[in-house]
Amino acid sequence: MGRFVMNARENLVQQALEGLEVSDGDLVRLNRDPDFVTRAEPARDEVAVVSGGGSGHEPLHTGFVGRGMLHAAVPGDVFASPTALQVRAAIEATDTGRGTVLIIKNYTGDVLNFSIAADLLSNTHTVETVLVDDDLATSSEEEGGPGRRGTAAVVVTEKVCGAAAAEAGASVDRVRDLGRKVVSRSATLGMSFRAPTNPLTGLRSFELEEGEVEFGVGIHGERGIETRRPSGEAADLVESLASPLVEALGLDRGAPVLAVVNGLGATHGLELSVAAFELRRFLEGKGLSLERTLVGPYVTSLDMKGFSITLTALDDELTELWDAPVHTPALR
Amino acid sequence: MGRFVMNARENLVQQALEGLEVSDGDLVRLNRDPDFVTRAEPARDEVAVVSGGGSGHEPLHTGFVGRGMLHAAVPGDVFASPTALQVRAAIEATDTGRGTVLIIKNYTGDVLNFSIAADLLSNTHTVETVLVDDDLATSSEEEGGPGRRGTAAVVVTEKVCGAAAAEAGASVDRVRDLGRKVVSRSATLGMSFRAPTNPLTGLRSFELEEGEVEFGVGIHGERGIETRRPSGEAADLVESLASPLVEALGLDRGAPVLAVVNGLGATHGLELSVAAFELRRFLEGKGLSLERTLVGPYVTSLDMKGFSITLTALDDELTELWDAPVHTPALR
Amino acid sequence: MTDTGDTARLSGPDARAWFLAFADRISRGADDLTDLDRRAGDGDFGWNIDTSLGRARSALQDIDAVHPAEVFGTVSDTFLASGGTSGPLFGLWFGRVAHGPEEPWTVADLAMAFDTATAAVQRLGGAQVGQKTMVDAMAPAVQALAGTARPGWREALGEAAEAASAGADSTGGMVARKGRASYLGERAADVVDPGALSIAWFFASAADV
Amino acid sequence: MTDTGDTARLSGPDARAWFLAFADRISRGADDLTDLDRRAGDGDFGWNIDTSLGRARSALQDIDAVHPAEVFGTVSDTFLASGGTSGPLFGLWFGRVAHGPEEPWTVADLAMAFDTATAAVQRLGGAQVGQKTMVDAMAPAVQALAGTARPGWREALGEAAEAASAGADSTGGMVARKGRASYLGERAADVVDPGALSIAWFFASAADV
Ligand SMILES: Nc1ncnc2c1ncn2[C@@H]1O[C@H](COP(=O)(O)OP(=O)(O)O)[C@@H](O)[C@H]1O
Ligand SMILES: Nc1ncnc2c1ncn2[C@@H]1O[C@H](COP(=O)(O)OP(=O)(O)O)[C@@H](O)[C@H]1O
Ligand SMILES: [Mg+2]
Ligand SMILES: [Mg+2]
Ligand SMILES: [Mg+2]
Ligand SMILES: [Mg+2]
Repeated sequence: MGRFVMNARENLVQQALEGLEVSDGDLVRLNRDPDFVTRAEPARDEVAVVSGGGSGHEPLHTGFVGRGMLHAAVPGDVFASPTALQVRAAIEATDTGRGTVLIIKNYTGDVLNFSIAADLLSNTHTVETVLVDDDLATSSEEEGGPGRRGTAAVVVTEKVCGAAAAEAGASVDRVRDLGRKVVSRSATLGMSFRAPTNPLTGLRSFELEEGEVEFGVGIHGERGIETRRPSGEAADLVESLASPLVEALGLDRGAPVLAVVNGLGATHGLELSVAAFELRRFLEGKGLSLERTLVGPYVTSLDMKGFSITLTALDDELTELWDAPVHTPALR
Repeated sequence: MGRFVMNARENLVQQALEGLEVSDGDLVRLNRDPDFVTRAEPARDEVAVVSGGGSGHEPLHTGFVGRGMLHAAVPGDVFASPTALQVRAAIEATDTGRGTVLIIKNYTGDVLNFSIAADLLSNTHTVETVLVDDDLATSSEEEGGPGRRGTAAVVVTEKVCGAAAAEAGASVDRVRDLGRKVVSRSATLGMSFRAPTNPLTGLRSFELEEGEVEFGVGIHGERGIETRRPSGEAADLVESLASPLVEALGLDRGAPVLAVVNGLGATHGLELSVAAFELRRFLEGKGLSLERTLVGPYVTSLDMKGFSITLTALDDELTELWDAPVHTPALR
Repeated sequence: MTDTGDTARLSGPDARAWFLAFADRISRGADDLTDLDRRAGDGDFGWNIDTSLGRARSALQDIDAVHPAEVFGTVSDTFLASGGTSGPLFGLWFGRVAHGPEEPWTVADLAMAFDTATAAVQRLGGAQVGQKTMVDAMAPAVQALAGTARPGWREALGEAAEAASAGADSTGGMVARKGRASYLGERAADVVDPGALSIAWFFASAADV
Repeated sequence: MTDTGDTARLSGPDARAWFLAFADRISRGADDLTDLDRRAGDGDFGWNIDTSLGRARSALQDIDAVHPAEVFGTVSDTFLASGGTSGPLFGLWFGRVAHGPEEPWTVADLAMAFDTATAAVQRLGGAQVGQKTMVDAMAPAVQALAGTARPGWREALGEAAEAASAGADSTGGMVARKGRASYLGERAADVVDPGALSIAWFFASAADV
């Protein structure tokens, strides 16, 4: 228990939210009961962009509230969806009359609670949704399955939607369509060297032998799709993640690409920089143009050691929105 | 070996530096052979502020190169000082004729190499030094000992000196004096739940039993001053770090304080936020005014799990410089 | 049985009394519901619904309850504030029912409100009749309300309760296609779905007003 | 022994030849130096200095060596580019010596250059004579150069070499107060300091020019 800086388990998220107000009170405000985070200076006349999901992935989503990105973030308990009541209240608090775009990572609980919140407001608010399902490891042909998980592409989606909303006169449909465009042009794969530790029990969610790596992990401490024994060379690790992404996105030579090299929690900055270096080398070898990068721990899974790579096929419109000004606790 | 994203050990730092250029090439430039990092857009007529030290503490120092902070950062190998040749070259590359302030964390190797670089340039360059020795755990009465270690207060020092240098007409003496002022008004204590893993061997630098915490750790994986069995409450952990700091700095009721709640590597954002929340509560209880905060992994020790707290006694001058604009990879 | 006046229109106080009776019924049956969920799910259903209705009970003290919409809205919120699968779905159901008129409700109002609400649950939960969920009790109740010839709300709800009860019973022979029970397939086929059973109890509780 | 002309002034080529001779001496003695450092430190001294001088040897091929300052500066850089304790201190020492005039050096120039250089090493390394470091060889050599009556650089350096050698010998009875050897205290008192010994070899190598 002493291995996590927290007081009683049931206060963890609430106290962390209050801590966010301590560190970033100039940018964000915490609403309590129901809990959600909004901008300290609300937008006056913009489509509201709202996201959220379980906690334990910080800085996602609360760290992305601010000018040029989210208008509100709705945190659930660790790895658990926020309630529909929280989501509904966040929509009500941020809708300026221009409508709301909900960005939802594809997990049953999130989809249920966010959709219910939107549905219950349908007679008074315009609410559109963007479902993020970028995790290639969970692709399956199965009809009616839960579909691919939502992982680090959600950061790109939030950035692009937030930038679009900040453009004068942007409609809720345009913001939604841009979000969906990002999703349709993005894919992610992750791997882990060490599972996260459950803050409640102090136990790891899975164990690996020396030299083993869990390939295709998500962000909730679940096992991936395969346990591998890679060479230990960063070049090989990066290629094993990036190569399926290039194929899945059908990227042709010369295609402009945005890459998110994302630390899953305990991965050091030195490591992520080496991964970024290798990713550029790999993409250049494929004749692809790495136009933009985001390197750091942005979508974490508690203290998991590992990283994910997200590729997004850019075009001029997306590049411009990616470059637009942003001012949030975690991205500026 | 597979537990660290890297290729051959001897390329780790070099490739990570190239990765920094991939992620932040708009802000920083890498000089090779000798290796150091400068701003992508050099300042024209400012006192140059240069720092550096062993790698493995990222984003320190390379992540703090940019407008309003460092003009150059000189990285050594993991936990090893850069060479005097690197430091000398970085000074020569960034001196605009207005002189240079070197910010040195107090470790024998760093002090030696930085001082030698400065000394060898003494007939052509004005070089002043600021020695950062904020770690309260290494206080000792011993004459002629190595003195206190330099830890997270170096970030505050770099920020304040960088801001001072950016002010029109600031002299090298003023920038140096402000750096020394920060140091004289700052103190730090850290604790660890899990030692860092050596990227070369895959081994931890020390082992703790369940429930044990290493109190008074530095940033090189060395043991602290005491192994404790604290309650596991964040409130107690924070108080055990912050209370000696308040005493050492002689902070009186109403004193304005800047706090750095620093993650040492694998500590999660949720945890750091809870620590920030508890720190505010503690300081308020002492009648102290927590005016500014910096919460995040800024001075890491590879993948160590733990955190440190730095307090700096503010005054109007320091507050203004802390608030001045800054644009670097890790602090904006 | 409390006489609350108008027999044709469901008033706010009627609706409140109905929910209080429902909350009592759930309190008595919570362990049985949990047991069903243990056999076909993760064993938290009784606790989930009992907690939400406990919070509803105190929230209902604090409101004027001038019309049913206010009552259903209040109850919806307590369900929406809970996790799990059934909580939000019940919250959606009651919340959609609360879109009914802001005055006492006729049987036609009731029929309309439960119809839209059930449609919303089906749309968002994705469950069809026959997939062993709460929908298997909701859908027959909606049909009963739509088809009833009785002008009094007590009687109409009585017919809905019968239909819902039969629907819940029918889940005792179904293989689940939605929710956690679907992971168990044939192995949990003989277990009655606790969500459906709760809906049957809900309609039956109107008789205690 | 190569005749390089002027016997009063040390030329650039003289200085280069001196360093090449020094590099040879270190190559032959590297294992002995490492052994001393193993007994009183961390056992890398011989390797450290041999590597730096190896790099110096090739760097010296690439320069014109028109005057000694250029030669000392080049050697200094190869030491400054290395880690450990002795590397940067040697780099500082040679680097400060390189501040001498940009023309052939008289004995007075030599005396002045080594004096400032040794002062810099003492200031930055913090070591006094008697603390079992390279300073114990540097300081007597500086004194010998300052006090010599010999106008030829070979002879003057010969006196410096003798003084440095005596200084190095004296470390064999000292308890270290600086550097890694200080952690061992009395236990390494009888070991000669490898840094001091190297300085003695440096001055002695002038005789091989
Ligand atoms: N997709 C669905 N649509 C409608 N009802 C559902 C669906 N999935 C589950 N349910 C209902 O939810 C009930 C289980 O609720 P609960 O125990 O709260 O959920 P959980 O499985 O998350 O613990 C089931 O008895 C069933 O009636
Ligand atoms: N403070 C000091 N001043 C001068 N010389 C020193 C000092 N500390 C150590 N030395 C010299 O450095 C030598 C050891 O060098 P080296 O083995 O490269 O260092 P390290 O101990 O870092 O491995 C010693 O033999 C001694 O002559
Ligand atoms: Mg359940
Ligand atoms: Mg459950
Ligand atoms: Mg040594
Ligand atoms: Mg050594």
